[in-house]
Amino acid sequence: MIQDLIQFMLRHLWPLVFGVVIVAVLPLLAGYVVLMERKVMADMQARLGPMRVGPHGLLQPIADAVKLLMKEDITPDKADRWIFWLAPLISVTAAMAAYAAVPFGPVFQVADLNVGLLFITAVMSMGIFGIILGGWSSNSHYSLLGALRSSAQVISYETAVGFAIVSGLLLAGTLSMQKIVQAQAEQQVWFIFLAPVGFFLYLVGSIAETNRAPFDLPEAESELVAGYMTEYSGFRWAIYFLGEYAAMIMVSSIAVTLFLGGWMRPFPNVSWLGFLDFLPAVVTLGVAGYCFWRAPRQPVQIQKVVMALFGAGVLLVAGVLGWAASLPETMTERGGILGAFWFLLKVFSYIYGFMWVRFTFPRFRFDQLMRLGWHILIPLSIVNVVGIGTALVLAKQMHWPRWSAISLTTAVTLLIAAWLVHLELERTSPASGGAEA
Amino acid sequence: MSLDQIFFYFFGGIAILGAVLTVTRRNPVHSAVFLITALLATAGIFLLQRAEFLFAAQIILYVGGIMVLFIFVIMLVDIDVALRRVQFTRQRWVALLLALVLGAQVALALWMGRAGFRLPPARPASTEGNTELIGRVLFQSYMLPFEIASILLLVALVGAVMMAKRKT
Amino acid sequence: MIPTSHYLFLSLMMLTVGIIGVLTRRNVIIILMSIELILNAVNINLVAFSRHFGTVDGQIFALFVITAAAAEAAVGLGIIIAFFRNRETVLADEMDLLKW
Amino acid sequence: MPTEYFLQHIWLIPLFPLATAFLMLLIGRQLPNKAVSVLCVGSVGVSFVYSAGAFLQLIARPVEQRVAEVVLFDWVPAGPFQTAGGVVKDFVAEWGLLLDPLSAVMILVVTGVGFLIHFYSIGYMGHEGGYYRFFGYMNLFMFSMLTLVMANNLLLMFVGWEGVGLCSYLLIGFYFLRKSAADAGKKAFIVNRIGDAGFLLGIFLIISLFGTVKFTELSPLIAAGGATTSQMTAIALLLFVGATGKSAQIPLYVWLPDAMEGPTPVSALIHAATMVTAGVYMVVRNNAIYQQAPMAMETVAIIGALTAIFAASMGLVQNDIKRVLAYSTISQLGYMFLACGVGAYIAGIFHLMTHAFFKALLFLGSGSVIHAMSGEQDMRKMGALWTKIPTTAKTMFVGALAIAGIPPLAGFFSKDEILWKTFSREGELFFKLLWVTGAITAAMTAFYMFRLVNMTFFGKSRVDHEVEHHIHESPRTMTYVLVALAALSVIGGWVGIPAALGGGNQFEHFLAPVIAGQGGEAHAAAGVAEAHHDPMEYLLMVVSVALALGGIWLARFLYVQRAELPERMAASWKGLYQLLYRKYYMDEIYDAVFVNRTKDLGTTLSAFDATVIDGIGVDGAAWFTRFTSKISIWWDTWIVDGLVNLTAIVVRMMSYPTRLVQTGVVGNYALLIVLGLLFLLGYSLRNPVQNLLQNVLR
Repeated sequence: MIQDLIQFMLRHLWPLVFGVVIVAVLPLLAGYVVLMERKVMADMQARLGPMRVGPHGLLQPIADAVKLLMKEDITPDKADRWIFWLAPLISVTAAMAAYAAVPFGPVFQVADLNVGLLFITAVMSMGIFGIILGGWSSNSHYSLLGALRSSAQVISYETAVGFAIVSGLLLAGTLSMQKIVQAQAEQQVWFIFLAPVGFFLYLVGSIAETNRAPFDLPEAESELVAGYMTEYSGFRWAIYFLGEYAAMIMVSSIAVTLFLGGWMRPFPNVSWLGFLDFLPAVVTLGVAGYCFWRAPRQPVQIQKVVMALFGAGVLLVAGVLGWAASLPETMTERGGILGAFWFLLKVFSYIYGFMWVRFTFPRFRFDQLMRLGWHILIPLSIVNVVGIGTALVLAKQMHWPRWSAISLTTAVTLLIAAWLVHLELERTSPASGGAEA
Repeated sequence: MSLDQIFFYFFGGIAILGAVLTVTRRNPVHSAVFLITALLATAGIFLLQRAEFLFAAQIILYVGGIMVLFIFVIMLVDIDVALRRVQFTRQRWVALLLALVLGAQVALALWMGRAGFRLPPARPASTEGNTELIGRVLFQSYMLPFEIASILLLVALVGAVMMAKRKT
Repeated sequence: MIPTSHYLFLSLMMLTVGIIGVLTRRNVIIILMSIELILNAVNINLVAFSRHFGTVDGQIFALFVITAAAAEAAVGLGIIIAFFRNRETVLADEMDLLKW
Repeated sequence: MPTEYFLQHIWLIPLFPLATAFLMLLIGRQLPNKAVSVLCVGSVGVSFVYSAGAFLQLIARPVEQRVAEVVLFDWVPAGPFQTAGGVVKDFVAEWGLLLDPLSAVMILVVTGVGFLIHFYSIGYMGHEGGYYRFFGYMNLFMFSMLTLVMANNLLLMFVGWEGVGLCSYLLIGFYFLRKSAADAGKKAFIVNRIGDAGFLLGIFLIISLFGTVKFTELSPLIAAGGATTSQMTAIALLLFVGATGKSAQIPLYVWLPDAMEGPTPVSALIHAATMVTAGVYMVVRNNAIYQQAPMAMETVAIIGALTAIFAASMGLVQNDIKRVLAYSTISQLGYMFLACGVGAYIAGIFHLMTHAFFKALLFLGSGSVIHAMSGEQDMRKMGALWTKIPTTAKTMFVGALAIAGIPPLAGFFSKDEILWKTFSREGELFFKLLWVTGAITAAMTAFYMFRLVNMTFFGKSRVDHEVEHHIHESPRTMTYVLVALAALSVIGGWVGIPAALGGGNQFEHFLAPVIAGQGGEAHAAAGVAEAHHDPMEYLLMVVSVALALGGIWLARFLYVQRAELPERMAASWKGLYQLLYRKYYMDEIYDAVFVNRTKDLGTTLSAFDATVIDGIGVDGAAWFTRFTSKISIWWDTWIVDGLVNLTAIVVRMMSYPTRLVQTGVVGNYALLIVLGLLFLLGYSLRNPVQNLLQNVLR
């Protein structure tokens, strides 16, 4: 028996390693996403943001983590202890388990499931339980309301998101993440250009699904203190937080894989653009140089050191990337390392988009949010799926040129979208009866 | 004892345990959680039988859909009242007895027919993935049932809305 | 490889538990959950046989069963909500309007 | 345009007026008067054009095939039945239109004169209310009249017949606010009904005898002697009853004078030119039948002659201008029937045509006079209008000459034709007597017509003062029509100049094929007539002209030179005057004999209703119902309900123990289900279990 276990381990060594890496790195990543968010916010609000902890606040996330770990862990009286304990675990587990199927690169993937995308959506959909149970178990009205709101919102938008994903799947013709990426490579186009409406729907839907502004009703400070997390504190709260940001990275990696060409570099099979493979090395090199340039200008001695160390680390990364780029095409490490870089680049730009939206748009009212979901996004997503399918039929059976078919159906879809919006305005304009609850 | 068996007994045990707890818990939320556990374990068993698509479907539909609905309803109806009441019906002992006898009968039938299905006959692993296979069969041989099922869902949707709607 | 009979016994156990739940619990919601258990046992059976015969028909039937379960849960819970709104109870043996 | 376009499209001719009639009666109220007049007059004009075209194309054909028939659809497919003769016939009445010389002449007269009169009405009715209504009725009448004359079978003809009756009723009662008008309308309608009953009976008899109502099929059957003379006589007399009703002959003429209550164009169109001649047309159309029934023909002749002279005698003393014309119409119709009676059908139709011209002229003239006199109709309040309304006066003078039979005007030829035919009918004294009557009537006609003319236009004015001021000539639309009609009544007769006067009587030749038994030898007869002229004929002409001149002279002497004489004469011969003035007390007699008796019958019947039917029948039935219902109530309460209640009680007692099972708790039901499942499984597993137990025991 033990032998079997060992055999199994050996047979699946790399996936296990990847899994461990992901579980280990993800919190760090999330923390730095938080830092990035604060920085971006500061930039958009003409501030500097965290500067104290570490040079340019580079160590802020770690400090926060430590602080949270040391906070007191309160469990409200009258709370359903067991579920109160269970809920955050569910949410973070759901978020993390989904990473099993995400291809960070040609080889850097825990398992290339046959039903990869389905698996991801399935596991993601379990995050709701974390929210509902957490809200319910803490036995507080704020929490319960937040939980109900949030779950209602997530369920409503899951439909639209699902259909948007389907529109991408129709183009890829497979559920396996790797094959999706390869499909985009073979068709020599990112699916965002073939299904722009689908991508837009996915963007909005994913923002809503991760409960982020302008759809952050469940955590609307002004209305219910912190939504379902009101009663949570300390490490559990941190876990919730981690779960949220993990989910955020998750949805963006789905978007990247499905619409933005996954881990492939732009124009993967245009040979004369081969120099793009060296771009990662060059960029990181630049970053490292910046770090070294800034290092002496830090106010405190320790910060100088840290900055230099950071620069060194980046330099190391640059070295790895350059080495990978210099490898011959055939070797898997090359694609793996470079792919990871491109993948993370795309993911972070997508998240940057999230932040941009968050700091730009005001918050919705709950009925507005629901109406947007049910009256516009869901019908539009269905129409979009039908349109893509029609285009594919036209292209495959009728042998139309694919571009004309796609653009035709997209135009029709946009027309219908305009019509839906018009209807919605009609219905909610105070002239005609006003908005119904 | 091979790995398959380990997984089988693991998942099966969790499933049965979850089922029993589901039935016995006093608090509906707890039973819901255990039911979710049982369902997930079942999904694992599906995966064990190379039914990946069904595995995903089980999680999405059952866990992500139906159970959320259940928990919603549990939160909507005020359970504190029900909690303080007797949880089991008057007929519980006889019902338990009958159910066990029924189970024993079926078990007897299975035990006598156990020779029929030992190991499944070895088959060549189908070249195409489980999903493609299901899709092909579903949309070719089972087109009509599929449509009927969709209509059933629609009807259920409308009916549920109509019933849960406040009569204003 | 696991013999198919194991799966059958597993589903039998789950079925029995479900039946017990349906028969002995008073809370309608839990009764519905038990029904879900029963349907789940059915699914296990179907998948086991589909593997046994090497065709996917069983899995497709399992899909249909899940569909039916979804419909049943939706309608049943709708009824429960409506009933609770009128009678302030979710206990099955207090729902005896059809008596006589 | 295809050859014989008009002959193929004769069915359009009645359709134009019908269309406009519907338009008027549906949305006419909304239309402006100008549109109404354009539409209605236009439609009649169009159908006149079509008729003219059809007529020309008919003439263009050779003599023996001058028949055009258009069958639109099978109207009454009654299916096979057995005639009185025992023959099985498949009876079908088509909606078919027949155009032969006779109907060609008729539609020409109807549409032509009708068009003129419509045109006249624009001016005459211009200031009346219900303009659209008037024209709607008029067009409806045109449709019915055309259907009547163009029908290819008796049944369809009867439809037209009733249609014109309806329209005449509506139009007589046009001023329905005036009680006299309404009464006159009712009177006309009822009297016509009597006649129509006869007509209908005749049609039934024909159907039951010959099994068909198509003229083209009928005449050969009759010629073949399909029925005995007595049957023929019966048919002929019955049809003639209808004719007397429609054409105001004794004894059914009483409605026509009252019909003058209607607007003057109506009197001109319906009660002078077209409708009242429908009887004559019908008789001529069925001449085959009449030729088989000599007795009936004699009756027709006698009735015609009597009507002619009586009406003329009544006309002598009337003072209402329109009534004079009405009586003259009646007597002229009498002439026509006289002609038919002596077998001179063509002469009858000839006189019909000319009479249509000049009588329409006279009526319209009188209408113009009334218009000028602002509604005054009494001739004693007129006089010396010759200079004031010259056109009207001149045209009416021409008309009077024409009707009086002064050559070479239209009336002379037609009337002279009739008289000559009557005289020359080889037979005994009878026909000579008829001739004498006709001649006297001619003299009377001349007298009363010129009495009218003189009292109206000559002598010294007796007009009231306030009327005096605004006497004025009628508008153009009216006078033009008068002139046109005057011209017609001058030249209208020339189509039928008898051979004796060197004119080869084309009219007769044209119509000859219609008359049964003289299709071919009409030419021969004409040729003979040309061969030797009976000197008697000239003599008769001279006599009739002399009589007419005498009448004219007498009228001038009495009403212009010695204007006081008439009163004195009236005073001296009071009885006779009263007799004539009161129209031989005919209305009173009718009232006494028929009307009041009918009323008495009505009262009796109502009394019978009240006492017997209501009293015994209805109330008795009600009482019986109440009685029986009491019994059944008792039965219901005690027996029926008792049984039901008994059953209910029994069921309740029975069901008490069983309902204990129905706890209404879902769990129990589920438990029972499981129990049943358990038993089923146990049953199916019984053998293995037994084996198992045996193994265990062993």
